[in-house]
Amino acid sequence: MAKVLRWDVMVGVLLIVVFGYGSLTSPSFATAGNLSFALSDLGEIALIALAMTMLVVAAEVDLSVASVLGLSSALVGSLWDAGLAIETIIPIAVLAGALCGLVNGLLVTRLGLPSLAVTIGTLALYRGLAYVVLGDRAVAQFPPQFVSLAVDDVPGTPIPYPVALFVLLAAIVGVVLHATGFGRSLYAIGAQEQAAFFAGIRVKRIKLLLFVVSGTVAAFAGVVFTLRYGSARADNGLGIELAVIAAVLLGGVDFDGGKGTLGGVIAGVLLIGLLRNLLMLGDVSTEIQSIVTGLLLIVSVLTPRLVSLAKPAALLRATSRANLKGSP
Amino acid sequence: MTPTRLTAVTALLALGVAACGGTTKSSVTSAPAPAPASSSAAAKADPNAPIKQGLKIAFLPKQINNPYETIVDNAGIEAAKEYGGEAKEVGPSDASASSQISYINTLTQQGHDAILIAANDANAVCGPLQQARDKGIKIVSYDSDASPECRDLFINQASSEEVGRSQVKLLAGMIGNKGEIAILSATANATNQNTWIEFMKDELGKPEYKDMKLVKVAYGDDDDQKSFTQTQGLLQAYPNLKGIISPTTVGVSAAARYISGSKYKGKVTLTGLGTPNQMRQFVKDKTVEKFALWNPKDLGYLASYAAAALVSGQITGAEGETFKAGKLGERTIGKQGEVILGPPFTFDAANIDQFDF
Amino acid sequence: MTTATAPPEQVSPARSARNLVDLVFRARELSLVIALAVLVGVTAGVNGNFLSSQGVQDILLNTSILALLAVGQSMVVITRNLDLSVGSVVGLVAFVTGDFLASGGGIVPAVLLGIAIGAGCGLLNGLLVSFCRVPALVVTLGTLYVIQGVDHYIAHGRQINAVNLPPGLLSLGNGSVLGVPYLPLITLVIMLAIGYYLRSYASGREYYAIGSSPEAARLAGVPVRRRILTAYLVSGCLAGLAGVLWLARFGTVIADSAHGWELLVVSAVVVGGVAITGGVGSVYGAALGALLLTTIGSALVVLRVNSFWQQAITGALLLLAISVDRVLALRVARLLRNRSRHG
Amino acid sequence: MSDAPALALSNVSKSFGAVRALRDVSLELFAGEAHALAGENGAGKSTLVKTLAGVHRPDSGQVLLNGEPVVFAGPADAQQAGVAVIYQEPTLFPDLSVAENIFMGRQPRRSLGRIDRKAMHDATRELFGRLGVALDPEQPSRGLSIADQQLVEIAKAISRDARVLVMDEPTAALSGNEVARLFSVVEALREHGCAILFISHRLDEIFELCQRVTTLRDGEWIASEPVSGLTHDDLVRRMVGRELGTLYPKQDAEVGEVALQVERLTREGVFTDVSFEVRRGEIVALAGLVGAGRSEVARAIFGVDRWDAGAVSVDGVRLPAGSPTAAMGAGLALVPEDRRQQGLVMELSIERNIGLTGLRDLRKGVTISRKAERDRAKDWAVRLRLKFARLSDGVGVLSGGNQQKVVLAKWLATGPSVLIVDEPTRGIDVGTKAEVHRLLSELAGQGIAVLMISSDLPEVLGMADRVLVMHEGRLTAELSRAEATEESVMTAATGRAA
Repeated sequence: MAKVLRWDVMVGVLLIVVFGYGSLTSPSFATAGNLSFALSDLGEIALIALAMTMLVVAAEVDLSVASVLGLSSALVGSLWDAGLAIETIIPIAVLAGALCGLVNGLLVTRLGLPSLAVTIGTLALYRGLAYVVLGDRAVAQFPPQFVSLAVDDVPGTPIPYPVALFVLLAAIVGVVLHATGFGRSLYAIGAQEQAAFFAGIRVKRIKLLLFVVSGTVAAFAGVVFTLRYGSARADNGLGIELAVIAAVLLGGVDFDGGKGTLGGVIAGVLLIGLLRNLLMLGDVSTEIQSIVTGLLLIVSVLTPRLVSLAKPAALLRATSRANLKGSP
Repeated sequence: MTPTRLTAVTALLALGVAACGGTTKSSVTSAPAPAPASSSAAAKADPNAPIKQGLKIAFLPKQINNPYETIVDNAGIEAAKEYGGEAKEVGPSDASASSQISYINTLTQQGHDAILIAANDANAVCGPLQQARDKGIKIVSYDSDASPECRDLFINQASSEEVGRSQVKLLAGMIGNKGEIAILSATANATNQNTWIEFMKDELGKPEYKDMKLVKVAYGDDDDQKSFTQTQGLLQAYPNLKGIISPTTVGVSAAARYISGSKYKGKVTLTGLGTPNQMRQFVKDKTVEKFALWNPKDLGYLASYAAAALVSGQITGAEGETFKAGKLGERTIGKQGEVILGPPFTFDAANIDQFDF
Repeated sequence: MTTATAPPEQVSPARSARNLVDLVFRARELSLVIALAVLVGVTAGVNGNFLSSQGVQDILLNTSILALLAVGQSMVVITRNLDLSVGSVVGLVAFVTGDFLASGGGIVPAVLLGIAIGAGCGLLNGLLVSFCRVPALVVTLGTLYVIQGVDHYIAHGRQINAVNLPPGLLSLGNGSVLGVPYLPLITLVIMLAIGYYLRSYASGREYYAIGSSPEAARLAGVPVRRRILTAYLVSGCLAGLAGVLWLARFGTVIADSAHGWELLVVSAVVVGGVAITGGVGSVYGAALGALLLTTIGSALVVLRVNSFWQQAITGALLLLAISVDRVLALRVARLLRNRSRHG
Repeated sequence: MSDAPALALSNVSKSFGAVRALRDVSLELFAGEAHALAGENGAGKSTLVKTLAGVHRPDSGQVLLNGEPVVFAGPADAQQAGVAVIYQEPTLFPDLSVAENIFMGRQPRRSLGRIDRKAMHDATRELFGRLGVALDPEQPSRGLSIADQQLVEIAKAISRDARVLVMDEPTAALSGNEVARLFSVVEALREHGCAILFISHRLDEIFELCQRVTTLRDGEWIASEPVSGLTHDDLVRRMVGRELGTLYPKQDAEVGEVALQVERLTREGVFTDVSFEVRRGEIVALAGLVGAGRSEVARAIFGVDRWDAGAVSVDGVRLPAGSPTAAMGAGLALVPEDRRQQGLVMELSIERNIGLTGLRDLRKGVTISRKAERDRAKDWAVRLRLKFARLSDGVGVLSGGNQQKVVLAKWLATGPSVLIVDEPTRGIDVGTKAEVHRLLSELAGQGIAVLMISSDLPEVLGMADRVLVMHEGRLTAELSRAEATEESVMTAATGRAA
């Protein structure tokens, strides 16, 4: 595809358009307070999207992230209720997330199961475990100094701490993905797993690691989520895996793997978040927001395909790839 | 390899925090409670202040597709027209605290005079509500309360104690104070439900109910289909069940529907809180003899007026203050900023056709 | 192979290889039946009420809508695709037909309206997947959002009450003929028809061919796009019908009927032995999977197990099902390989 | 029978991206005639077959059916017109039964259009009887050996009662008996007025079965003529376009120590008890039929597959089973059989593909040094005379030969002591082929041990110092350069002697 037509660039442009439109039409949109709200609302989705980007680039997917987030939140709640110190609870919750990721990864790499099926299963399993751990209870009253870490802005800026953490992690993931050998391996695995394996890349080990990272990040996001809302519940983050995947795909990462940039994903996350914020400020109803999200998702996969289908030579490749996809 | 590092950074972060010493629940709760309700309460109430014109208020229900909430909110919006204000209803399509919070933030940004909220989670919504109050926005909770320290008023549909106790009395009267009973609730962390259930249990502790035994509290999550299957399960698991109390509009209608089509009809007594329109069919086909509810329209109406009174400075939310709520007349603020709509009303075959909501 | 020189001796290993494979795949559905029997046996042992006519009727009624959706979904999954939008189609149809009936519409037009809406949604999914070649997961996720949004937009906090619906419809949902409720009968008839079609008709076999090897199907002249489109259309129609039945069964509906059911349906299909990678499985298995999942749900309540376990068990079952399938497939492949080499 | 050919191509051209697969090719297939299509790997035979089958549509030129121009919109159209095709790689549905594979879309029907399974199984048995195959019609095709799969494909094509039967290397995996039976069936079909297009690398078969032969070279039509007037050498000259000698510039190199030692290597059901060694400076060829287990041995040595028993050492160091990373570390390199799936990441650029084997070496601190990556690619591109526009171009735009050079560059850049090449010249043009051969010869001269797997018999004979032959998973012969002839290799490969 020609450079000008790169989808991630288009998403970036779209983001600027939305931002510009918002600033002009809604007086409360481009205020520090509102943007700070909008950003921290995106916090967990953005964090998980970082790990998800690496997975999807490597042609895998993790649908269980929201459930891991819920499980982590439930663990935080029940352990806190049981009188453990929050400093002990957080590492336990994060470790549990890593374990969840490990289970996903082992099922995918050892048994060679499709990650889609595996993580649909663990999506139900982990959410179920979250309910088993905490039931329908809601645990609150977390220590204020920790809650403020999840809520307050970095002193002197309108940037909430979780957002600052995201920026830091995004920088790390950006370097990993785009400038290291590990990142190169991910693209090679995603585009042509066999060729990557034949080139001596430890495909299984890398995939396993990615799932562990995904689980860990999701659990960490669960801790942030719990503290930010000051409420630990088993149903926390229900369904946000869809928002994460929508953002990643909207950002131009190909669901078949091997393509996409982190910049695109960040633009995708922001676009979804700001658009939602703008629609809410404009009193556009929830129903329309849902329709807009769905359409964005469809358009984000449809447009690149249509562009490539317009070229006959690429058609052939797309066809054979589409057919290869999903073979066991 | 850097993702390993990423994991390490995360772990370090967590461990680093761990090194600072333990913060446990007991150390937090034993510490002095956070500052009580904010400064606005210190302001002086002026009962004679006129209601301000052009007030902007917003209703934030648990979720927008809950018909009960829609009735309440629409009545509130109507009420706002009466006193020359402008009201709207916004909200999430799922009953989760986190999506409600996005809306609180948005409403804060839009600069409303008051936000009326039916909280999905009393604690989770607290932080954002505080931030709204810091900007001078009045917070009125209705239907389901938020933590008292982060709202100005709570419009309670009925005294929780009265709801709880009256439900037990209603059922006991129909089953002759005898037999196994169960409760079909909404979600287990719905504040209002749990308060009622506590009072029900307390009431059942009285000697006259010694032959009644509460065997199970089931949760239908305010999901029609789940409530339906939970009812099935209850009746199978407890074959000697004599009565069910379902203090939620979704639960009671689902349970009634199951019982009306099953062999349990006429054997198991069902009561609870439901709207006449939902229950009319089951009262007529004798599945349900009696059930109770307040008028949801009055609830929205009262909440709307209370918000207007707060914003106009007629009241501050302190106990004992009074305000005029249009056609509902004068109301007094009770303990912890609660305003009670009134006792629940009992519907039966004789009176149900007089109501349409 | 030296087949030509000694045909008689060659037959037996080939036969036994087939028997082995047969056994494994039969065992798959058999194991579901056994699991179901054990579950029902234990539960009924603890509480006899579980097997009372009312108890059995309840389970059948509860299963029928899920099984109907699973039958449609398995057609899509057999072609190596996925339809996540079924849950929101049920929601949309249940509300719209409810609205239609409440405002005086007839039952037959309402059923047709429901199926037509479902068909429209299926057509949209099918066109996007088969002609635009976009990944099924993403597209149907997108249409899930869109259809749900449309549903909520139409409903907007309203509720359809049983009292406003024609009694004929409600008796369809709860009535029975000779003690067997209508709903499971409808599902059974549709399941048998689709199962028979997939097994006994040339075009039915092509769905399996596409899922087994899309490239080979194309070379064999199978109309791949048309079949995939049809699979989505059938799934959509059945989701539409399920929406009407939902209305008939529950009477009272708001916008979010069957919210989140897409994963339950996929679980039922996969637990029922339809390979998520396509080409393998039957609609009977899928319906059995739905029956098993529903029965587990009911049994947990009756056994007085904390119902929070239900979701975890569903997930664990799904993982177990795909893992066992995979391990068996690897074993069988290895055995066949050895036989063909040393045969 | 009319005079018009049953099926014909007239001035057909077809390109894929930058690669021109067919240029102005014409071909006429007459009823009752077996027509051979000869040409080297990459000459365009498979593209021609797919054009006849309706898979590809020609960019220019026409397909003629009974003299009338037709446009096949897809394979279904071609089948409708009576064209049956056996593709080079079997295209079966692994989950469906053998009988269903054969009759997909044309199952015998009962009343109401239902499939008559019994009739279908009987018909399958009857077909297998004609072919002398003993397979169970109800067995799923998953797990069939390559030969059995090929037999099912043949049964499928024959069952169509086609007017035109196209067979793209149907005999590559078959034993002598099976080939003989196939030929008698084909002969019968031909006598019934079927037109047959036959492709094989075994020239003997062409002379045995066919009446006319069309030769392609580099996608261009060279000649169509009766077989009777031709000799082997004539045909080879037409295919290759020059004297054979220059294609195989093998020079003698000094043979040194053992670099690769394979001892009693076994992978259950795939190959058994394979032992051999390759010395520095030596080119050892591993020959045999498709499916004999050659590539599988290479894959196991390199660690892509696990082995169940035996040992592999490189320069005296034993390798762990199943670790390509360890194999690379020990100095092994594998240029795999399937370039598009295994050799290259088609969506990545030339430089990234070449850099893929050296992600550790190219590090500067934590990140990859783009300069080092580019230098490595540039260096090898020049050394291998790669033809490219920019190193940042995707490898997809290169021709097959140049793609193969990228694969070679990627592996040579790791400085291997043992180089395994699997079908190194499959599907590349003659010029590049000679270059690859020269390169292999040079590498051996530099003391690298080369293990070459090839189905191209002249290549095996022209390049190898020693030839190992496999049959059904076992080594059946080890032949010195002097002993190796087309005859001796084929004998060992088909197990006729064994």
